[in-house]
Amino acid sequence: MADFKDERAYESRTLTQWFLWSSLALLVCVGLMAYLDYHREWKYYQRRFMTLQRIQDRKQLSEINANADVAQYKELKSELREANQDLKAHEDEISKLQNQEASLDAQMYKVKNLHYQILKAQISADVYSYGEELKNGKNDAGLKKKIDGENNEADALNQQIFQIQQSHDEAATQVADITASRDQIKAKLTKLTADYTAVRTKIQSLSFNWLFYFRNAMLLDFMAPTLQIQQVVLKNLPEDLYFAKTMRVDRCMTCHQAIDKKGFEDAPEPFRTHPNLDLFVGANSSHPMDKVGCTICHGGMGPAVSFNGCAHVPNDEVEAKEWAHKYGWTNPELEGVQSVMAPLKYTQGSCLKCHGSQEYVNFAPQLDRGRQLMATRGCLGCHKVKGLEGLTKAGPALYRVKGKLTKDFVLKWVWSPKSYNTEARMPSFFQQSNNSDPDSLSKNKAELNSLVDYLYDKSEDYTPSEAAPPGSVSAGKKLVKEIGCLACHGIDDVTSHHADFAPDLSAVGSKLSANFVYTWIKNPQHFNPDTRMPSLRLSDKEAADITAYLMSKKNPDFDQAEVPNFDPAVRDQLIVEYLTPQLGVGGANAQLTQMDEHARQMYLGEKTLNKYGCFGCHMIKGFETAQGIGTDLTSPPWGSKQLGQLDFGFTDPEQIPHTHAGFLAAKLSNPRQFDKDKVVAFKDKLKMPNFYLSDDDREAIMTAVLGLTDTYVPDEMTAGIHGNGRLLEKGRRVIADFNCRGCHLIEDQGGEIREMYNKEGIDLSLAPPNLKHEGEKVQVPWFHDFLLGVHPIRPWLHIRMPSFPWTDEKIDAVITYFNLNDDQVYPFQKFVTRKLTGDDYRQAQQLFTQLQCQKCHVLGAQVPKDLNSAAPDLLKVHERLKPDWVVDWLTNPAAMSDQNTRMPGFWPADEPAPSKTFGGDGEKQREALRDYLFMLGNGQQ
Amino acid sequence: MTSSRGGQYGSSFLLALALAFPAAAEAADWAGTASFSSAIITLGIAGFGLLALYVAYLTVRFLIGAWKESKAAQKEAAAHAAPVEKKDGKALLGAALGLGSLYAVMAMGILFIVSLFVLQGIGLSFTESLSQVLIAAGFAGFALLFLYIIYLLAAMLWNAVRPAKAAPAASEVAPAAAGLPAPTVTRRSFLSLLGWAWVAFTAASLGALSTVLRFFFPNVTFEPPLKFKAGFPDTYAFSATGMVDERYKDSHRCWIIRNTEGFYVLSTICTHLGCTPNWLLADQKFKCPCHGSGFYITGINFEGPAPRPLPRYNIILSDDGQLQIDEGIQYQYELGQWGLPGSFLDYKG
Amino acid sequence: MHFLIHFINALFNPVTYFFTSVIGFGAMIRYREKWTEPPFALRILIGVLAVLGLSMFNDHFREISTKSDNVPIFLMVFSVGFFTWLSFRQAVVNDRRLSQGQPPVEKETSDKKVYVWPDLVYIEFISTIVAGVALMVWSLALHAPLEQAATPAWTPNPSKAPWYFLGLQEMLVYYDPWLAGVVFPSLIIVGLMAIPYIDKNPKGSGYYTFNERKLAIIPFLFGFLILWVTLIFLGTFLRGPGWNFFGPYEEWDPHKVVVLNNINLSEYFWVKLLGMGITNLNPVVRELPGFALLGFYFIGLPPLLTKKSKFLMGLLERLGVARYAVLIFLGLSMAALPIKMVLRWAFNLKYIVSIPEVFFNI
Amino acid sequence: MFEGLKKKIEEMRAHRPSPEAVKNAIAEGQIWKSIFRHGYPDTPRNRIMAVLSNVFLHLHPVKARHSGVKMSYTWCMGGLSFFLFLNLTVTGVLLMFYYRPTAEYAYYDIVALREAVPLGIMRELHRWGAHAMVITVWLHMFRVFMTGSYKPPREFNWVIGVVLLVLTLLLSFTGYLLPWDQLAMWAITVGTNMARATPFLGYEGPGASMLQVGGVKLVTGGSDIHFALLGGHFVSEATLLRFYVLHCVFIPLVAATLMAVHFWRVRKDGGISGPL
Repeated sequence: MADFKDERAYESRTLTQWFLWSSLALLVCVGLMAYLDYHREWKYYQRRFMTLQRIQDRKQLSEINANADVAQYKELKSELREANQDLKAHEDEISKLQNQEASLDAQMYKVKNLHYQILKAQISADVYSYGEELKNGKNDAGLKKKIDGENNEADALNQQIFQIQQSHDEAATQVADITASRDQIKAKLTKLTADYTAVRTKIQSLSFNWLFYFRNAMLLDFMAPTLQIQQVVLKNLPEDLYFAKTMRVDRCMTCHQAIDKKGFEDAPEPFRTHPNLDLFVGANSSHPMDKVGCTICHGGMGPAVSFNGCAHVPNDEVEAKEWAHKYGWTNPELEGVQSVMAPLKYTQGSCLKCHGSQEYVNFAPQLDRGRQLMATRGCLGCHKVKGLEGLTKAGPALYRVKGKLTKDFVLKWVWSPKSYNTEARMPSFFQQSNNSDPDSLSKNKAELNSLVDYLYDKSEDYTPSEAAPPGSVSAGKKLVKEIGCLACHGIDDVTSHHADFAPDLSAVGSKLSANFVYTWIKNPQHFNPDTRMPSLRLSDKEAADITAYLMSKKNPDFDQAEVPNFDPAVRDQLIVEYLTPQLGVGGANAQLTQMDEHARQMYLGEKTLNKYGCFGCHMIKGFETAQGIGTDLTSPPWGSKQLGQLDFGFTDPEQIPHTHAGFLAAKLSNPRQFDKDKVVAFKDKLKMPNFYLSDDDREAIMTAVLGLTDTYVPDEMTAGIHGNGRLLEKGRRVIADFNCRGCHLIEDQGGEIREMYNKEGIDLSLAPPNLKHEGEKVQVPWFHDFLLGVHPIRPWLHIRMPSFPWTDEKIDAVITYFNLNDDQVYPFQKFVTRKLTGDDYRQAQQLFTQLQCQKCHVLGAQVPKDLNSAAPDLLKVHERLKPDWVVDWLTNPAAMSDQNTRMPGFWPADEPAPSKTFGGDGEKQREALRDYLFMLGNGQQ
Repeated sequence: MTSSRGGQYGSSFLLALALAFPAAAEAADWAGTASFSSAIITLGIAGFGLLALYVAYLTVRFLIGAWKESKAAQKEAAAHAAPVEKKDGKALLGAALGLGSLYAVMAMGILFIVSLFVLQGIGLSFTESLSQVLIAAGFAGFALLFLYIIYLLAAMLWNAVRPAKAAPAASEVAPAAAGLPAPTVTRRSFLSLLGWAWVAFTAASLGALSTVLRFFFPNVTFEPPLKFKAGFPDTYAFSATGMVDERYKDSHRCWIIRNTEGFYVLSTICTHLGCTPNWLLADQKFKCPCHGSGFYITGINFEGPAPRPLPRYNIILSDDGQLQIDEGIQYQYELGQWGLPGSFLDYKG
Repeated sequence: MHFLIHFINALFNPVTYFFTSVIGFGAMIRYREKWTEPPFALRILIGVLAVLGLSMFNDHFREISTKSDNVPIFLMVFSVGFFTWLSFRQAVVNDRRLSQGQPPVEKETSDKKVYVWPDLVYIEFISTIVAGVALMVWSLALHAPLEQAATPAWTPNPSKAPWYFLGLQEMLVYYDPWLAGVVFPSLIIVGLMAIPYIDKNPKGSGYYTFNERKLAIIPFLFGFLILWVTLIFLGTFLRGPGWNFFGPYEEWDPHKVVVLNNINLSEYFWVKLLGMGITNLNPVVRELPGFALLGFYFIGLPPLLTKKSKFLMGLLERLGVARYAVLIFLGLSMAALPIKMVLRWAFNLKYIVSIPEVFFNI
Repeated sequence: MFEGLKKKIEEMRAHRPSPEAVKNAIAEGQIWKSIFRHGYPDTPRNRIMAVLSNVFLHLHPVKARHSGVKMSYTWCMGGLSFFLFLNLTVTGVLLMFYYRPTAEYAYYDIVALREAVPLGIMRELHRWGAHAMVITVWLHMFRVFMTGSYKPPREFNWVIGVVLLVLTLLLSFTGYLLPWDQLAMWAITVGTNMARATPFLGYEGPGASMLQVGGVKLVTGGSDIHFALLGGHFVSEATLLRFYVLHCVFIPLVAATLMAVHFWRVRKDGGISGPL
C-alpha cells in the first residue's frame, strides 16, 4: 500500500523551506522590534553626558591631586604602621577584654530578651485585663497582687540589666583607650583621602565597563539601569484639557541632564546649565524644578523624550535650517502639536501665566518693556489685553485741539507723522503698502480732510493765557538737560539717551506757538486738566528760555511740505458709498444733494473717525468710552489661537513662516502687507497703522503678546494676588502711569535717566535718589504732604522733582505701596521720640557741634556757603524721617544707599567713636544725636 | 571547501571584535584614568573573550569534520540506495553534537575558573563572591552558547544554499522509477532544515515571550519622588528617648524621629506584610493593625510576626539647611547598616 | 449569663478551638454510622441553629455576623456541613451494602441508560432557575459592602484578606510570608493535582464509600475541613484588631494587649540551654539546631516511620518509592502547620531557623 | 353600519383553527425546520436529534447513565458553577458599561451603581454570584473527590479542575480590588505582599539579596515580581488598571478555554462517573 506519507497535498520540502524562511523572518522581526524599542535617542544623550561628567570629574580629581599634600599622606601612613606595631603588644589584653564583653553581651541578651521583655508584655496584658475588670465593677485583688509582684521582679531585672550594661561599657571603654591612637590616625587618613576616593568612585560608576553594558543591556534594563528617563510630576500645575485637569509631567531633564547642575555653563547644548540658577530651576530658587518644572515657562510637550517629539522651536531661521539638517526637524506648529515651545528669546512672555496680574515683572526686562510699549504706543487703544485694562490713553486729548494746532499742521502731521519727526510715536495710517495707489490716496485725503474738519468743529476754543517773553536758547537748552525733562521726553541734540514715555520734542517748533509752549510748561492743567504733564515750578525767565530753545527746534522741510488737499467729488463718492447700504443708490444720491458742504464734511468726518478708531488713543468729545476697533488679544488669548485663525493672506511662507511668531513679526513690521495680492474693496482694506518700531521694541512687544496664552494656573500658584499683593499692584500702577521709574530706581529697576548720567560721566549723586527703602525711611504724613506740594530737599541737585497733578487716592496708593513693600506695619502712625534733658541734652549738643554737621547741612535759616555741596535741611528731620531709619543711616550711610551718597560714615565699624560723649558708646551717641535733631525740629531747645 | 573556511575565519574575527569592544571602549577610557585595577579587569575580560573564541573555534572545526564524514556517508548511502548507512550517519551526527556540547561545557568550566580570578578577585567574603561568580559564569556560558548556535545556524544556512545548486544535478542523474519520487533530498539534510526551522521558530517565540515579560516592568512610575526636603531641623521637637514626627507619614510613608543626638527616619511599611503601623504614644511603640507586629521607637521589632526591624532611610543636611531624606537608600538593622553614615544625622540643634 | 459568655469566650481561645475541631473531626470519622442517621443529623442541625439563634442576641456577634461580606461564610459552613453529611450518609449506606456483598446503590441505576433530553436538561434548567432565584433574593436582601474610598495613608484595623484566603492569612501568623504566602499555597495546589497520580487504589471509583478509601478521604478532609474551613471561620469571627484573638462574643477592643513576645529556637538552644552569646555567632552556625531539627523531620522521620509501621511498609510496596516519597513529603508539610501552631502556643516558639540577613526564616 | 365587519368576524370565528393545527403549522413550517433539525413530536429520534443538532446541548451525550443524572449523586455542582460563571460574565460585562478603572472615578462609579444607575443591583448579583461560585467550585471538588471520580481515566480532568479552582480564586481576588475602597485596597495589599517574599524573585524573599552583579543588587523593590504585579512599589492606580485587565479579559478567557477542555474531557473520559 503506497506509503501514506506520499499522498501529501504539498511537496514537503517546499513546505519546510517556507517554514524555515518565515521563521527566520519572524526571528529577525522580533529582534528588530526589541532593538528599536531599546535603541532610544535620549540614551545617546545620557551616554554623552556621562563622558562629559567624567571629563569634569577627572579635572576635579587632578585638582585634588595637585593641592593634596602628599607629604602629610605619607607621614600618616607610616604613623599608622607604627600604631599597628605597638597594638600587637597589647594583643592578649585586648582579646581578654573582648571575651569579657562577649560574655556580658550573652548575659544581657538572656536577661533582657528572654525574661525582661516577656515580663513587661505580661504586665501590660495583666494591667489591661485588670482595667477591664474594674470597668465591670470587680476589683480582682488577686490580679492586683500578681501585677505588683511582677512589677517588683521587673525592677530587679532592670537593675540587673543596668549593672551588666555598666560593666559592658567599662570593658568597651578600656578597649577603646588602647586602640584610640590607631583609630585616630585611621580617621585622619580616611578624611584626607575622602574626597579623592569619592570622586574616583564617581568616575568608576560613570565609565563604560562591562557592568554598565550589563545593567543597560536590552531586555535586562529593568533591574538596575543607569540610563533612565528622568521626570518631574507637577500636581500643583495641572494641564487643562477642556476642564479635565491632568497632572503635568516634564521629562526635559532626561536629555538636559545638567540643567540644574552647576559647572556646565559652557557645555554644548543640550547639556548646558540653566542661566541664573538662583532664580530658576535651582533647588533653593523661587522656581525650583520639582515644583515648577520646565514646560510651564518654555512650553513644549513635557512627557515627550525625543527631539522632535518635544516640539522644540528655533529662535530664528538659521537655527531652523541647522535643526532641519541635524535632527530632521519640522515646524511643530504646522503638525497640530498640543503644546509648542516658545522660541527661547520670547520665553519671558510665559511669566504672564503666573505674574499676569502684576504691573511689572522685575526679572523679565524684555516683557516689561513690551507691556510698557503697548501702553505708551497705544496698542491698548485698539486691542484689549488682560491686565492692562483701564490705563490712561496713549495720545494727547483733542478737546481743545483748535487752540493748540493749526489745521494745516494736523493735516500734514496725520498724513505722514514720520516726515514731521522720525521719533514721533503717532503711527502712520496713510501711504502704506495697501493704500498708496492713486485711487486710495485721493480717497484717504478726502477722509483726512473731513476728519480734521470734524475734529475742529467739535473742538473747544482755547487761547494760551500768557505771551512768551523773549529768552535765551542756550540757557533753555542747559535747563532742559538739567531739570529732568529728558526723563520722559526725548530730544535729538541734547543727549544720546532717548526717553520715549512722552512725545519727542525734536521738532516742536514747527508744531506749537511760543505762547502755547510758554503757558503749557508753566501750567499744563490750564490747557488740559487731566494731562499727566507735571509742572516743574519754572520761573518766568526759565520758562522763557526753555520756550525759546524749544521754538528753535523746527523741521524746515516739514513746514514747506504741501498740505494734502482733497477733491470734493471723491468725498461725495465716499459719502454715497456709506449711504447706499441703508438707502440704496438713488436714495443715497438724493440724501447727498440735500447735504451742504459742511454737513457732508461732518458726515464723512464722523464715519472716518469711527473707521480708524482715533478715540483709542485720543480723548475725543463723545467718544471717551468707545471700544477699541482692534481684535481682542485676551479671549481667546492670542498666543493660543489656532493657526488657522491667523489670516496669512497670500504672503510667501518662505518670508513669513506660518507660525505665531512669524505672523506677529510681519504684522508689527508692516501690518498692511497681508493685503498683498488681495482684491478687496477700499472700505475693507486692513486698517492697522504702521508704528515703524525698532527691532528691539518689536521683539519686546512680541514677547508680551506671545505670552498671552490660555495655560491654566491655579490661584495658589498665581503671584501678586495673595496677602498685600493687590495693594502693591495698585501702587505700582500709579508709578507706571506717571513714569516714576523714568528718574527713580524703584525695587532696583528703572532709573532710565541714569543712563544719561553714566554716558556723560556726571556724578551719580546728582541723579534722582534710589527709592529702595523709602517705606522704612520716610514718615507717611510728610510723604503725603510732599507729594501734594513738592519742595526741594537736596539743594545740590539740579534735577527737580516735578509736581504731578495727583489726586489723594493716587498718593495713598503710592504711599501704601512703598510702606507695604518694606513690610511696615499697617497703621503707618506718626513717631514721637524721647526728650533729652540736662546732661544728655548738653552732651548731644556738644556731639552735634563736634561733628560739624552744619558744614554741609542746611539748618533752617543757616545755609552753608557752597550750595552745590549743601545737604538736606536738618530741621525737617523730625517730620520727614523715621527715627529708626535715622539711627541706621548714621551707622553706615554708604551701605544704606548702595555707595552713591556723599554723607560720610562717622562711626566706621572697627574704629572708636568719634567723640568722648556718652562714654564713647557709638550706639548711645547716634540715638542721642537723633533725639537732639528731633527736638531741634520740634523747637524744644 | 575554502569558502566555508573563509566564512569561518571571517565570523570568528567578527566574534573577537564584538567581545573586545567593551575592552576597547574601556581602554580609550583607561588612558585618562589613573586607576590601574579597572584596566586589569578589562584586559581580563578581553582575554577570556578570546579564550571563549578559541574554544568556539575548536568546536566548530571538530563539527565541520564530523559534518564532512556524515556527508560522505550520505553520498555513499545515496549511491548504493542502501537504507542501512543512513542510520550510521545520524548516529555520527549525534555523536558530533554530543562532543560539541561537551566542548561547550568545558568552555564554560574554563570561563568559570577564569572569571573567579579575573573578575571577582579573592578578597570578597565567601558567600557573596560565590554567587557573583556563578552569575558571571552563567552569563558568560549563555553568551557563548548563544554565539555558538548563531554560528552553527550561519554555517548550516551556508550549506543549505549550496546543496540547492547541487540537488537538481542529482535529480537529473538518477530519475527514480515512476511512482517513487526521486529522493532529491536525503532525510538528514531535510531533517536539519526542519530542525533549524524549529530552532529559529522557538528562538523567535522565546524572544517574543521575553519582550512580553519586559513589558510588565514599567520604565516610569508616577509615585511621589523618593528624595525630598523635610523642612528645617529646628522645627522638630525632641527629647532624650526621642519624639516621633508624623508630618510625612501620609505623603511619603516615613516617620522622622529626633532625639538629643540627632535624627533618623523609619519606614512606615511593616516588614511583615506591608501594612502601615500606628505610633502609640502611651505605649511608646509602633503597633501594626494587620497582624499585631510591635516595634520599639528605634524600629527594632520585639513582638508579633514581623521578621525584621523597620528599615531606616538616608537622611542628610542639605546645603540650604533643610533635612533631605532619600527613600531610595535603605539601611537594614540585621545587615548591620544602622552604623553607616546617612542612617543617622548628628544634629545637636 | 455574663459568666456563661465569659466561659465561651475563654473556650474559644486558639488552643481549645483547634483541638476541639480536631477531636470533632475524629469523632465524625469514628461515629459516622451514628451521626449520619437523618434524625440524629437533624438534631445536630437544630442544635447548631439554636446556638446560632441565641448568640444573635449578643450585640457584638450579631454585628460581626451580619456584616454583608461575612454572609457567604455562613452559606459555606452550612453547605459544607450539609454535603459532608450527604456524602457520608451515602458512603455509610454503600459500605453497609458492600459488607453484605451487594453492589453499591449507584450500580443498580448506572446500567440503565436514560435520554438526556428532556430529563437531565430539565433538571439542570430547574436548578439554574432555583440558583438564579436564590442569588436574586440574596442580592435584594443584602447590599454589597462599600467602605470609605481607598487611602494609602490609613490602614484599617483589622485589615483582612478576602474571606476565602483567611485560612492562608491565619497561616501567616505562624510562618514567614515566603512560606505561608508562596511555598505552602503552591504545595496545596500541586498536592491537589497529584492526588489522582498518587492514589493507586482502584476501588471506590464512581460511588460513595468510606471504608474502601480511608487513606485518601481522611487526609483530604483534614486538609479541607480543618485547615481550610474552620480556619476561615476562625479568621473571620475570632480575629480582631491587631490580629489579636477575641472570643465570639468579646467586643473588638483595639487596645487589647496580649503577650506576643516569641523566642527563636536558636535563642532557646544557645542562650537558654548553653548560656552562650548569640550576636557574634556566624548565622549558619547559630541556626544549626534549627537545620538539624528540620533535617530530621523531613529526611530522618520517613524511613524511621516506614520501618516501624507495617501499614506504611505496605503502602510503600503498593505505590513505589517515587509516589511514596511525594506522598510522605506532602503529608509532612501539611502536618507542619498544626505542629508549628502547637509549638507556638506551648513554647512561644517563633522561628525554627531564622537568618534575617537573607530574609530566610522558617 | 358595521354589518360587513361583523359578518367577517363571524366567519373567522366559525373556522378557527384548533391549537393542534396551529402547532403543526408552525412545527412543519420551513422556518421551524431550518432552525430545529428535528421535528416537534416527542419521538426517540427527535429526542436524540434535539441534543445532537444543538450546539449548546451537544455538550451532553444523547443518553446517560441514570445514576449520573440523579441529583443526590452529582449535586449538580459543576452545572451550578458553570451557570454562575455565565451569570458573572453577563453581569460583569453590563457593569463594564458604568465602571471606569481609574483612581479618580472607580470609587464613585461604584457608589453611582448603588445610588443612581438603573438596576444597580447588577453589582450585588456580580459580587454574591462570585462568592457563590467560589463555594460551588469547592463543593464540586468535594463531590468529585468523595465519589472517587478522579481515578483513571479522569486524572487529567481533575488537574484541569484544580487549575480552574485556582483561576476562580484569582478572578475573585482581582475583582476584590476594583471598588477601590479601604477594604479592597488593604485586602489586596496584604494579598500581594506575599509576592514580595517569593524566594529569589521577590525582593524580600530568601535568596533575592544574593542576586547581585558587581555590587549592584538586581532584585530590588523596583524590579521584582511584586513590582511587576502591582506596576509600582505600592498598590496604586497602575495596580487598579492591571487587576481590571486581568479580571475582565485575561483570566476569564483562560478559564473559559479550560472549561471547554474540562467539559470535553468529561465526555471523552466516559461521561459522569459510575461504579464499574
